[in-house]
Amino acid sequence: MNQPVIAVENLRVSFGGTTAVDGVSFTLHAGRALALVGESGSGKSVTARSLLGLSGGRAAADALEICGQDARDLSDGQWRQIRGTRISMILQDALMALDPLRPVGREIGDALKAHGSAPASARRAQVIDALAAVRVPEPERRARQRSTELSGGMRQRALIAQALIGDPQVVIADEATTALDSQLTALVLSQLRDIKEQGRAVLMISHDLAQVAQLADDIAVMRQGKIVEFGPAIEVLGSPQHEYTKTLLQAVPSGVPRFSSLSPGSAVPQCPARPNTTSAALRVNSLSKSFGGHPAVQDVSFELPRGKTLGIVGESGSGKTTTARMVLGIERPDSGTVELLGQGFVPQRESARRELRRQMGAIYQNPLGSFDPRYSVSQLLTDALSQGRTKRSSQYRDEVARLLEQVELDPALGGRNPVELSGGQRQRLAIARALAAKPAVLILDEPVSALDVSVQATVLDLLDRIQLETGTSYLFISHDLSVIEHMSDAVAVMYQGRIVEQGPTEQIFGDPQQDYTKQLLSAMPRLR
Amino acid sequence: MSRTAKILSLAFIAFWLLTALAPSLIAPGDPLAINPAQAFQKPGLGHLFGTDESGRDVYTRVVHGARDSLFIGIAATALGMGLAIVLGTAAALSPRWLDEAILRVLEALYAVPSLLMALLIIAFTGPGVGPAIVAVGLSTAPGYARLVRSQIRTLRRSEMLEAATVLGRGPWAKVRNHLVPNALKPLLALVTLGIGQAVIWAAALSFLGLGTPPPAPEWGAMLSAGRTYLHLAWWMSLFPGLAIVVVAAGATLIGRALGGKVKAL
Amino acid sequence: MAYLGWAARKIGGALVVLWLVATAIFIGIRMIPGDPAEAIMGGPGSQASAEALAAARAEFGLDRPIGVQYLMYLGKLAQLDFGTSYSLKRPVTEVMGEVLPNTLWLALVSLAAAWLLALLFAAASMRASRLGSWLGSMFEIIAAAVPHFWLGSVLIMLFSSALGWLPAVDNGTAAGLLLPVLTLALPLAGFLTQLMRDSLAAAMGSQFALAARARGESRLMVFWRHGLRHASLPALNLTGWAFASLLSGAVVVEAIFARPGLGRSLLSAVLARDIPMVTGIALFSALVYILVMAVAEGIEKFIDPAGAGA
Amino acid sequence: MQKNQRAARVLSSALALGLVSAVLAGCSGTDTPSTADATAAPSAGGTLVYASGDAEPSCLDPHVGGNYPQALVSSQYLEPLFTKDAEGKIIPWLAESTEVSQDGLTRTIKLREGISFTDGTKLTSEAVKANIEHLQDPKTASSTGYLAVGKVKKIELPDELTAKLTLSAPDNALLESLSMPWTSIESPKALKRDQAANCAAPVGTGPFKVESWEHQKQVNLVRNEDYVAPVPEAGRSQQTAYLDGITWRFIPEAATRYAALQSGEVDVIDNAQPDTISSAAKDNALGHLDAPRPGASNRIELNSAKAPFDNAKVREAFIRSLDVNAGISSLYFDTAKRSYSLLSSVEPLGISDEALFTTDVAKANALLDEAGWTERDAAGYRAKDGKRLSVTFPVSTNQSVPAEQSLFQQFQASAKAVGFEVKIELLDLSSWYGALAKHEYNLVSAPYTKVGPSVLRILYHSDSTVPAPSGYFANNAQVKNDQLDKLLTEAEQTSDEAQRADLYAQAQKIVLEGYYVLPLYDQQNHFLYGKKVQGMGATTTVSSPTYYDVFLAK
Repeated sequence: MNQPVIAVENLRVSFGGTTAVDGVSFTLHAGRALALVGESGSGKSVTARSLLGLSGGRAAADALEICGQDARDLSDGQWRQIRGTRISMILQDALMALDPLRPVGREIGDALKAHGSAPASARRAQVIDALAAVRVPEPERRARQRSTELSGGMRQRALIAQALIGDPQVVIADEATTALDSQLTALVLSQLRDIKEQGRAVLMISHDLAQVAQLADDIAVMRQGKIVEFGPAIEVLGSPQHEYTKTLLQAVPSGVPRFSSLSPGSAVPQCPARPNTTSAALRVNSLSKSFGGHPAVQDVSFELPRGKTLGIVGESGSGKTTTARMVLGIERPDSGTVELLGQGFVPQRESARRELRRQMGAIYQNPLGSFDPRYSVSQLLTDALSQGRTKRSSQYRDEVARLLEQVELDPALGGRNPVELSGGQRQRLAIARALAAKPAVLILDEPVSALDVSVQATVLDLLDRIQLETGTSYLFISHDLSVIEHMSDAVAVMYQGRIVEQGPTEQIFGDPQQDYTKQLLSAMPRLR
Repeated sequence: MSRTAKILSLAFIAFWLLTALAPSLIAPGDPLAINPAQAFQKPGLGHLFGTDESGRDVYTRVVHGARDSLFIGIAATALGMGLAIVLGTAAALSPRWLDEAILRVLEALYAVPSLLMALLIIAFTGPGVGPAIVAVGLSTAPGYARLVRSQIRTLRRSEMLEAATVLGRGPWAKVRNHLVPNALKPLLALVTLGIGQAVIWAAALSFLGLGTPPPAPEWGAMLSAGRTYLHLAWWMSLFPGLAIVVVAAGATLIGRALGGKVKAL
Repeated sequence: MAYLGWAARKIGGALVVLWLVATAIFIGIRMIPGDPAEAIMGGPGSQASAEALAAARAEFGLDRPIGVQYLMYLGKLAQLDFGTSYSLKRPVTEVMGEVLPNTLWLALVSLAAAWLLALLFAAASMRASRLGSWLGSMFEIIAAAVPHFWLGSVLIMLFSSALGWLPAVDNGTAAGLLLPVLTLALPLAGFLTQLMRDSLAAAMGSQFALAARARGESRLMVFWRHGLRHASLPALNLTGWAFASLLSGAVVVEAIFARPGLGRSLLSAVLARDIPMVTGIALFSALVYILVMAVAEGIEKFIDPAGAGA
Repeated sequence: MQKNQRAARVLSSALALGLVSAVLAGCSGTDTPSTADATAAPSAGGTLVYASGDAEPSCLDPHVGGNYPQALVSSQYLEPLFTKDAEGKIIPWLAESTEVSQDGLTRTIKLREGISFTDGTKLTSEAVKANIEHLQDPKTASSTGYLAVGKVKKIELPDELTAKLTLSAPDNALLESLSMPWTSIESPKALKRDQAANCAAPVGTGPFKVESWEHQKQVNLVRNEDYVAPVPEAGRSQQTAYLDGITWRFIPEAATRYAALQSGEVDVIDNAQPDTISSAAKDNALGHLDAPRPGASNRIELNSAKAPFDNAKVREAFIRSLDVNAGISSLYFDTAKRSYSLLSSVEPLGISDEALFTTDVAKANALLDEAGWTERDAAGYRAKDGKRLSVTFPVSTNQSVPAEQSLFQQFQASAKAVGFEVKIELLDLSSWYGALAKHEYNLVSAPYTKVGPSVLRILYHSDSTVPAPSGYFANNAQVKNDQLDKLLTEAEQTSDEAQRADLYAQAQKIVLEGYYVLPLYDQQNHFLYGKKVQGMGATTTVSSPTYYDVFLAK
């Protein structure tokens, strides 16, 4: 085999006294893609940044070769020679990774500026070529715009163009697909595949094995700063050796039947006795809403049977969230009605439906914003249990403990402020709060989108268990097809404010009728 | 706010409160007692901070001056904040046209710089403590009011209140449990920042001879008297100046510890 | 087109603000106890002659109903007729024409100096050790807490009297400007540093800064291209406030350093109860404030058209 | 209405030039009091920078209004008809000679020949008429000059150089009045311009002329190349001024002014503060000119028209309760000499009586007991019938220097010891006049500068208790005494010098012994100047320095 473009042996990075990367070794060859997989804090990003000399901590290695050059004792000036030209990086969020105050063309051109004295006109031409190469339409115009003025897809392309303009041999994609909807994920993955096919090496960082499976030739699974499993993708995915790898694989929801556990040790009752009722918990009749003349939601109707889950899936901007907000009675629809348990809920007066509100709870993508920042965990729950009458917990101590137990949170967390909790714990707290009033319906708007796959698995298992125990109906909104597939009894596909197709999950995923649904499904990364 | 910061802040506030309310505990002398024979004494054992042109003890005067200086600062800030809460809340909750109208009024208040506003008011009323308080209060009000307004508007649209609606809370419960306490918290931080600045502006007015009249030991008035003798008796202006700096800087530190940003001034 | 609409809104808003200030002053004059004609002529101490009072009554229509008086007053202002300063015996607009450039120049130079100092401090604190950055933040807090009037006296004492390095009073040279500018700029720089440091730190620790470093840019380049822009936004946002505080400070600084200007004119006009002068200065400073705000907003819009960084 | 509105003043030193004030305007020959090396030969050239602590005048023509800052600057470009010699005797200046008729009602003034204004107009008797009419014209709004020529009823011009003034009553102070800068002679042609133009650049006969006025900053004066000294000096290398010009700056802050002098940015400062005078004395590089103003001394007047000072015992008790000397010596660093007179020490006709003003707290308490102020209230103040012994003391911040305000605060503290509550109110000039006009005062300090003892009539004649239409009255003590009125009127009309002195002495005795007034010190007028400045010392009759003889050492 030819010379590797990256060879790392026994890389160690520490911050202060804590070791973030502890003896990592791997090699990467031209034209190949290596995936570093692990959950947040496993040291994968630090490892990747060490390859650019930007770990931010103290890095040491027995060997650190980049394109044949020993990079262990490079000065900052020497590192700058390497960055952008031999090795470059695509960061997670294009909105954050491109300076919102500068035109993207300038951002892309900066890489050239840093490395040579090409005249401004030549640089501009090169920038436009680079944008065109990643298939940005109207590259001249886009180059003059700022990242905030671009659409999501355009922004991602600009970000990739920025990484490629220096013609590097190695491209690091650091969580480049995380939190993107399926269309954008597909776009980025295909771009990365192009990069690989151009003969460059790709180092992909992700917490999601399903996405990695689309691209990686080799996979390194990281945990607590160490590589626990390393090998060709087929082997790692097909016959994982390490327990942790197995856990990660199990956590991927796509193709896993309903109520099958995604996480080890979680106890979803095996063969549940589910109520087979036809009565609707929630009935939505032709909701419409437009903002400033632009229709956001048009004529949306669906029914959520008691004890069941209806999944709503669609790209960002398809009207999912507006629909959810109208159902919750926060956004007033232009027309249409919502019935909750057979009673009119929208467009009733707020005072009229206040009693009924106890029957409907809501979970958001980022629960922190929905907590009063002054309240501790137990105060939040007490407030919910007492219907807002008190936040002093003495009288409700037992019920608070019961709720915490129900969502598998340590009762010792009761005195903490939600800011101190992890993302998964916060989401459990939000669920506990919503459950306090024993609602019939939960509206879940992207409840797991901000979570690592492994944490997502535990939260999804929790939701399953609660539904089985309490018979609560879920309106489950997500852009993630695999989560929807795993969680829903029935699915509604939204596109441009309309429901283009709805039906039982097996039917939608097995035999889609509409072109849009088919297109959506084709972009879905699958493991199984 | 960390524990140490809390303790230090409380100690700082307690110290100045004690100084303002019971100055005689710290400086038992009479701040107005003159002794021409002892004029212009250098700081030393007999007179910690030296003496002024009439032989009054500068230390005693600085300590006793805390009451006037802090009172003006606090009263002006209270006035500004009170006005700001009324105007800011009204603007935030009003229909657009009224909101616009209130914003213009705030801008008009803002457009006349604070010291100019003070002088303007004094041009109509004549000098004195009252006009100084009104002037400083009025000129700080628009800054606070804008913060109150944006704070309430942000909170009104916040997920927190949405969540409360979804949980079935009534309007009164939302206002009482969430809106008011959360809107007030950053104000508290800002108030501490503001008191420091108000003390400085009030001192500036006294310095120009338009605030507290002598011989009352107000810091700005002491500085004003001291600057005449800067060449001869630096201590006459150093110590009241330091007192202002310490109070203003301390207030800023506490304000920052409470999460206040200078931004909103 | 967007800019035209923006400009039209700005001008409309500015007129409303000026009208409000003018109205407040009108009410203020009427609230002074006693004869408003006497108030206009400078209060009881002016000892204006009966003829002068009669002339003032006629000029301001004081014998007419209050509504008419108000309209006459606004009408005059609309024609930029601020009347004659009774204490200087010269038209207010003429006096303003003389003193305004001085104050504006002083304020603008001080603003620039404060910005420069703040940027330097903020940038230095990026690289400073823990102790260094603690010292830096103490310095900025203390700088912001120092009263202008004290600082000015101390600077004169130190650099003119004791050391003899710098002139105490304006002599037309750059050196003569140094002490007053320092007096105004240091406290403001303290404020601005506090503002800039946070956003500079946020920008320098951001994803786009990392991306820039990953492209091969040096720290300094990242600071220039990204840090600076982001750091200046909140400070730019506060330009109106900063400028207003500079005008306030000018009242004191102009008195201490014997510089002709708006602040000194106002102080003497107030002491002389020179109402036409006071009215003129208030309206002029409001106008200046509005203009400065508009320019700052324009720059902000240029740096950040989408309002992304604010 | 003019009393002398000085914006700020200072204290005086016992140093160097105590005597200089007697030197006459421009008419020197007298040696200039000197800094260490005053022997350098005069050399021409250079611009002197003068820094004034006074408020900038709104008009450079001292006919308009007429206050001390105007006198200071206008003495450089305007000259009066008369001045004083070293003995304090009135001598002609622009006038060549003068005589008065037997009945004292006709005053003939003959002018010197060959003097021209800087606009080329010749000095003729027409100018005297034009100037006096200018002063008397209500549109000019003259206050000081207006009073000075108040008795001139008619002016006839028998020839080109002679003016005959007809008076409404004999006025032996007329020549003194015409020696003051406020009655200086300006070009009649220039006076015909509108007031704004005349205010911006008055045209006179002085050694300098106004070149330009940068408002709020400085007045630029340049040498009058065609200057003709009315009384030529022997031994001068040139008859014009030595200086190319004077930059007349306004620097209100005392500390800044002194710093600028120390660093050499300015050459002369006025309103020098006591502490800086005292430290300048130790600094060989700086010279000091102490020029007390003529007219009234600086004193506190007790309003006898209002309780509690309508009772002479209470007035005496107040005065006896104060330790004035200790305060003056510490606050003024011995630059101001205690006065026990109604008149300035430069007025030869002033009398002093130290015994009336010695501190005697026991006597003060006894007097108050006698006057019935026997109760003491909770705050320790005396009271009568439940009313506190409280007096109001409005102080004009424009007219009182910091040291004086401190002195008043000390009075406040020592008066408290015998049971007086003194309420000091610091007011801007306008409010201060307002308070006086409304009789809202028990104590007041109102300096008055005028040449000669006739100032006594202005200050203590009962006519002066009657307010002018503007509300102003000069008799702040509200002295109403028929005998005194008679003495003052007679003193002004007699042509016998000895009788005049005797009448004024009797009048002063009545005021002093009535405890209407607490004299403090002369009206302080101190100047500090840098080492380069040579030949300082000559002043006008109102003690404002002139710079005809001054030159800058190379």
